[in-house]
Amino acid sequence: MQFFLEVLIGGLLAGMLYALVALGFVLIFKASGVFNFAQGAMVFFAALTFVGLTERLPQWFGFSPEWAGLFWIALLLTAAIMVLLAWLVERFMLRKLVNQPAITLFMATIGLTYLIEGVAQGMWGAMVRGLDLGISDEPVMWLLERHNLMISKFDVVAAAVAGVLVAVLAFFFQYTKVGRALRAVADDHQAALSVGIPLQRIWVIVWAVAGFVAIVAGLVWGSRNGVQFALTFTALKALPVLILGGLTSVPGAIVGGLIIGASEKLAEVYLGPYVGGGIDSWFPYVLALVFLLIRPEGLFGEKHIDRV
Amino acid sequence: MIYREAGQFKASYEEDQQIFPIKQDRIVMATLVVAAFFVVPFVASEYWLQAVLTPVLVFALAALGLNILTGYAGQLSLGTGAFMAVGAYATYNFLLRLDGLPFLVGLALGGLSAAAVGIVFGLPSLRIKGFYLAMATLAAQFFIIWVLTKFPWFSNYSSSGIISAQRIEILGFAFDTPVSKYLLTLAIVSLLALAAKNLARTNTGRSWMAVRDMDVAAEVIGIPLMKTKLLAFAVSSFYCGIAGGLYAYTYLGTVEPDGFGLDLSFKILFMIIIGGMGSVLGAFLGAAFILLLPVGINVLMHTSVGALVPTTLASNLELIVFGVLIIFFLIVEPHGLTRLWQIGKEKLRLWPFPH
Amino acid sequence: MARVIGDVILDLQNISLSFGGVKALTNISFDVREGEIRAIIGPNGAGKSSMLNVINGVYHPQQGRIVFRGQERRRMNPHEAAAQGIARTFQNIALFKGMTVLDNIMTGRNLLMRRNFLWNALYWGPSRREEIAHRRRVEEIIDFLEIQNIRKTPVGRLPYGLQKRVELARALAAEPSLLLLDEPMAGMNVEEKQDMCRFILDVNEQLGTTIVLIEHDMGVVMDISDRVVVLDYGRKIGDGPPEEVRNDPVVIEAYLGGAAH
Amino acid sequence: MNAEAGRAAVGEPYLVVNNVEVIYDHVILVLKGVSLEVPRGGVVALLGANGAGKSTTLKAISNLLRAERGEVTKGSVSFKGERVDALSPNELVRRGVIQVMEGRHCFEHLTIEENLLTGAYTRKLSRAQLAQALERVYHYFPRLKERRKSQAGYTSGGEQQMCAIGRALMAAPEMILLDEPSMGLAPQVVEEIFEIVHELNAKENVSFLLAEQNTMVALRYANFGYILENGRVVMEGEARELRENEDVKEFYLGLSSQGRKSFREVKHYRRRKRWLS
Amino acid sequence: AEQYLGLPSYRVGPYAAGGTGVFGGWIDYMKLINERDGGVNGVKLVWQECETEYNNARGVECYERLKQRGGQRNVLFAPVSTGITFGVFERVPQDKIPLLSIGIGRSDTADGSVFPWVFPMIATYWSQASAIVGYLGQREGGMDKLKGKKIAVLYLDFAPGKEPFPVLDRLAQKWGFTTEKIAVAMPGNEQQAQWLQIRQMRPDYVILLTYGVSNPTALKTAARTGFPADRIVGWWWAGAEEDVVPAGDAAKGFVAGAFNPAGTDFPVIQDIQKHVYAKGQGDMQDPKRVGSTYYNRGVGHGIIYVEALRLAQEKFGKGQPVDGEQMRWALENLRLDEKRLEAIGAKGLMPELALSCADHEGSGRVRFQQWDGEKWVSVSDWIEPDREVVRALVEESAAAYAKEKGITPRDCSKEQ
Ligand SMILES: Nc1ncnc2c1ncn2[C@@H]1O[C@H](COP(=O)(O)OP(=O)(O)OP(=O)(O)O)[C@@H](O)[C@H]1O
Ligand SMILES: Nc1ncnc2c1ncn2[C@@H]1O[C@H](COP(=O)(O)OP(=O)(O)OP(=O)(O)O)[C@@H](O)[C@H]1O
Ligand SMILES: [Mg+2]
Ligand SMILES: [Mg+2]
Repeated sequence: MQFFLEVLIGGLLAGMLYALVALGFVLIFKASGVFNFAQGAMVFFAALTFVGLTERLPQWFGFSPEWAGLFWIALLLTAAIMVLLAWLVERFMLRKLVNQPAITLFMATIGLTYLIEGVAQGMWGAMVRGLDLGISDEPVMWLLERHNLMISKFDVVAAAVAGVLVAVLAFFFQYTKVGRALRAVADDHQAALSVGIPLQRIWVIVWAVAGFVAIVAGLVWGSRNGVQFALTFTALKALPVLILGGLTSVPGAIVGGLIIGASEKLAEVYLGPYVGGGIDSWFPYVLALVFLLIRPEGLFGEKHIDRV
Repeated sequence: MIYREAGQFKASYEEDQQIFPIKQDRIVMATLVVAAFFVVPFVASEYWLQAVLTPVLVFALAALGLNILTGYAGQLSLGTGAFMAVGAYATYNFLLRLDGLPFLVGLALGGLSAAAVGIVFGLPSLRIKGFYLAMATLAAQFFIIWVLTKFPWFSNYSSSGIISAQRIEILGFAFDTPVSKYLLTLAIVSLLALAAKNLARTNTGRSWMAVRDMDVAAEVIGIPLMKTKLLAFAVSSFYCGIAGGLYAYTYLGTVEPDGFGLDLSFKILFMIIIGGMGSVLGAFLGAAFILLLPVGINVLMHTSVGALVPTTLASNLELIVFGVLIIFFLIVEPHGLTRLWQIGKEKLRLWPFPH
Repeated sequence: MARVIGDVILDLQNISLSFGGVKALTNISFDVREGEIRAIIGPNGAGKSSMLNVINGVYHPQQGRIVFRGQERRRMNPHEAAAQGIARTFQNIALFKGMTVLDNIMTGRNLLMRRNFLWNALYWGPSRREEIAHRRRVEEIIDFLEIQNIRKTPVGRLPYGLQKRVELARALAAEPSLLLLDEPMAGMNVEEKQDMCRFILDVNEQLGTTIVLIEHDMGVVMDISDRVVVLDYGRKIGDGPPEEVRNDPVVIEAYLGGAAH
Repeated sequence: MNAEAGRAAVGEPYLVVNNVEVIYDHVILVLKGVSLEVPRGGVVALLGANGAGKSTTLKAISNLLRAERGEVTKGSVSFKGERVDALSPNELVRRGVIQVMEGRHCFEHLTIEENLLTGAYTRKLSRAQLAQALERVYHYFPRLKERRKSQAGYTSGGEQQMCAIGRALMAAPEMILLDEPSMGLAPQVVEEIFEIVHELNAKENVSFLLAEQNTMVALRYANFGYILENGRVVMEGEARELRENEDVKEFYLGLSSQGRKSFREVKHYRRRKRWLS
Repeated sequence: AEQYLGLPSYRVGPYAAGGTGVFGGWIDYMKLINERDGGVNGVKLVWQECETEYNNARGVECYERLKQRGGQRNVLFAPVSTGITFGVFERVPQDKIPLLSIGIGRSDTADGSVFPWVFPMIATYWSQASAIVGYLGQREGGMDKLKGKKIAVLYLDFAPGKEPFPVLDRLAQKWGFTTEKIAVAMPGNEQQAQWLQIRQMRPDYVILLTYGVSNPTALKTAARTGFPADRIVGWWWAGAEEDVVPAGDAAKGFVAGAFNPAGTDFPVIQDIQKHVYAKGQGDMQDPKRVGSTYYNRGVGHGIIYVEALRLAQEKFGKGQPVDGEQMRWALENLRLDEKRLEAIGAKGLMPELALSCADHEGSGRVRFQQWDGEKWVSVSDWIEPDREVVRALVEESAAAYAKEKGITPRDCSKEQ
């Protein structure tokens, strides 16, 4: 029972981390109907830029790498770079692809993925780096002692951050003017233009917000597994979360994350041994598929409107 | 003035229903085919045959398969790699386990196995649409690769899941030189491309496209959705399966399940988007583009540009240039190279008088 | 040619349909006779389109019976309905955007084509013959509707009015016995409406096709329909020959306003 | 209806379209040099058969063409004396020009009310003002009020049309480009819409450019009209004159010398006569 | 004269850290030879790179492209990727290009009588697995102490990850320990479930057969679930700085195999610093990585390549470029003893090598090093694999392959 709980809670917490990445996808999809394949690359780019800056800034400006302000300066600069990226993406890609079929935009974001990956590694090198956020990655002591439960402190903190982010964004989408405009854009680019929604500014905003989410995800995942190319793979973990929760739902990302995280771990532990293990490569997808059969637009996704 | 259709009248619907109703197109196509069969084998180097032309053909076939499903029938799929894997491994096992089975029969059986698997994974498409369906096909992608890795029976108990293709022999003739493998591939791919074109221009293809464009309306005019979608999955997977077989037998020789991973599926998806969705020609153009572009950039980077910048940077520049070119082409023409080609022709038709 | 109005071929009895809280149709009954042009009119959101959707099975009513050619059913699949000879056009054009006009119309003949995909892959013998025979029929429709010059144009590029005409062509290609038209003349000018009326009348007179027509242009409705049903807020408020309906105060109040004359 | 007043203000350029040429997809030439003018406070009708290029003209003005891979290759558009052809559509809306697109284009996943609210995107309104603006639209279209909480995708065709028009009104524009406003609307509502046009025009001096197939009504409310054929303006004039023109009468109004013909009686559909081509 | 070599490198993508390190080291060594010695007996070394992205199909294209450059033919193909090795190993005999797969590829290709053109040098996956068990035996104070021990094997679920299994199974039988294999799905960036299972299992040791990101993830997750790092022993694809640095403190005490240790103390590395980097011609984007595990592995590749060239020139004509067949002969007859290694300045950088017709591995020795939080510290001498078990397996498997493909093995006794 204690083992089961451990797996379950560990899974739920990991699920929150998946949700963090999924969130980036949701934002952009909801706001422009673009399935942003580059989200994984953005996570990688953000994390790499951040660590790259913490390495170089002291060298460039000759202050101690121990200085506490370094973290914040690097974070700020990274955020600025993500805004710049968003601006560039809008200026040179999205703007020219207004009103194109979803699949074309999807493909363009794949091109973008290559671009970002090349730029990231070209700028900062292929070296794998560690990242220490100063949150210890150890079991929470009293849980271990009292209940013999191993729950990582780091995961708890990260999950809390993800939760807050989601709450804020969900509110933003549902209740603000810009949020409404974003949803309008996702429905019909041309009509959005016609009522005077400044598509271009809106896109910069969402991509920038998605960039911030990527920074958070990048820092969390980077300090878990190291800052390296494999961060782009976190996107693979986010996909089933995304479809299970619904492509357009911010809270869906969280619920999807929790379900996928927990059931993936439980399946690996209780089912894996019978079939040779390693099933977490496909289990989340199959699970999501089963959910989709019942609800074709995910748990909280917007229903596809199909009227004649 | 070269590209004019004026003066070409069609006396019957039969003529109008030809694959290439315009004479110039027919001539170009015929020249291409003849050249591919009778000129290329004599002039192309081994490198071109083995490392460029054969894979382009194989990938074009896979892209054609995906194009049937995604381009024509509108069902977005990311499981192409897995269906190719089914084709490759099934062909291998049929040839291995049924003694004396002719190669082509083995290949066809491989394709049929892929078709069967395709139908199973196509079932969800009756309910699930768009990107959601794409994600669902990812389940197929990961599951199939996992099965092939996990159960050693499929790779005849080789220690790591790799299989190495048997020698190809058809009617006593061994296909073991690059030229013969190229010709074999070319023959199979041409036939299947012709069949695809035929499907596309007849009732079958129209039903697919109708379902793609608006499935409610399609149903209302009497197109059975289930049958049409599943047929698309089956035919598409068949093509991918055959492509997988050729990938293993005429191109690589040895393959492992991981080689059929998500990367491959994506690559093939790029091909049809860049080449042009819902177009047979597009599959070929896309395959050539996606395979040759990185090679071209690579050569460039490691020769001329490579002399100027550090090698690691050159490799990264390669990625950057590739990404930029993809975006560039999409902006120039979101409907792919085929459309670009058509617009070119239309301009040519008007030339030299713009309107 | 003298038109013959025959027996009831479609009988709708006590149809009720609602979506969540919205009652789109409430207890509606009417019938359609063989060979007639039956119009449905009513204010926006009255439930006219929903009525057509019920008839050909896109919507399944919660209550009521549909009797078509003597067969009774609660619900139908759109596909079954098509197989029984019901074809239709849509209010929001539902053409296949990626296909040419010709291909769009050819899809209408899907139910009449027999060759399977293996034959088609060969495009040889029976498949080729079939394809060409059907092409011939479709060309007749194209001639009839005067859309020869846009045959090979992708429908997405056509102006609205022509798209409506192509949609009619596609429905006609199925050689239906019952044709449902949802605002076929929206977005046309008078001249084009005249053409469209002519087409509809010809189909009706020469092929004997029964037509159910939704239209907001009272001129058209009054001139060409045999009987008119009036819906309002999902209820039937009138039913009868055009002149009768036109002078019905309830109808004038709910729908026609000043435009009755 | 004071057509004369509309004409009188011509001295001051308001919306001027000058010799505009439009090409779609790099090859399809659709507008072959269209020029027209809308005076301040004018109601101008744009008439023409299917495919004549009415919608294209409107989209060329509102800069929505680019989203359809169309391009203005020649000519200019200016509004209040300033060139506006390079402006983004939202900038144009800010300056007071808004288009109601053909085919409704509601945001289907948004509710009717949310759709209307997006129309006010460019305006900085307080909560109360916003509510007031909404109320005005609901006053014009009571049907919308009933359906305010429904997702637009699930409303009927006519309701969507009202929503699209209402949405544009929310922007409080100075100039509205209306593309087939009457399409799919019940006769009563059509009358109402044109009454709204008239009212806005008279009370708030809003100008209109109407592409409308319902020529009868359009010419009744407009003060000036252009007739477009095959991408060219083939005729222009005071609405009154156009109404009296024999050709217009026959082809656009369906009136012959004997008055209105029954649709049943028009037999010859092969008698298209054109001014040009 | 020039000696051309085709280099199928991977400098982008998930394994770029490894690719830039290995190929950087290799290229730097060749630059060193050119700069310091003026080439090999006056023959300048030239090379052409081709980016494989660690992708099989692209690797095969590179193979074909690199085969020839102008009139020069490639003499050695070393993709440093198991997948690409699989992709080309049936092509090399026809093209007469030796395939070098140091520490990767198919283990049974060590049987040179069946695979004359393939050289899985220094140590195959099988030798390595055996060495790991040997190391554990040493730690326990004797192989017989392994009896009754429980060992968890955490492997990345891809082809190489499973390659060591047959050897582990046989050794388990031989020494009486038990293994429990636990798969991690690619790419292995989430391993909570696996480590909770391990915690539940309470094994004595964990053998880590993971690669890339799954290494730091494993170590981190181990720490998080309270499994001590010093009882985790990794293979050499878990033994680079890149594998432990991201794990931070969690990696302290972790032991991993190596056929080439890290460090800048070796004279050859210092020569590279002096002759190449001092002149600003180094290949590494980040010169700090010179002397890292991957880098030294690349230098090792370079040494083997250059030494084989020397040997070939000695036999077939000094001062001339060699061809693939000559290269093959040289590789097969390569001997690198302590003395020679010392002369090169690479003593301790790699084990002694002695290849033969039958043995294309030439060594099989592996040593173990421990991460102290800053650097790798050697904790064992070179450990010999269990020849009895490994060699038997190699011959069995090679024979099966020969039978399937209808190959008649060379008779090595005649070639001596
Ligand atoms: N996106 C497009 N791509 C290519 N051609 C187009 C496109 N949109 C319109 N056209 C062409 O431009 C011409 C004018 O179309 P437009 O929609 O402006 O006509 P319209 O006068 O508004 O007609 P309707 O009354 O039917 O709405 C038509 O011939 C049409 O085929
Ligand atoms: N699928 C649906 N879901 C929810 N409500 C619906 C649906 N279909 C129709 N309705 C509602 O039912 C009512 C009737 O709609 P319908 O489309 O039948 O109207 P209509 O008579 O065709 O109107 P119009 O003349 O404007 O086209 C409308 O209020 C509409 O919002
Ligand atoms: Mg309707
Ligand atoms: Mg129009």
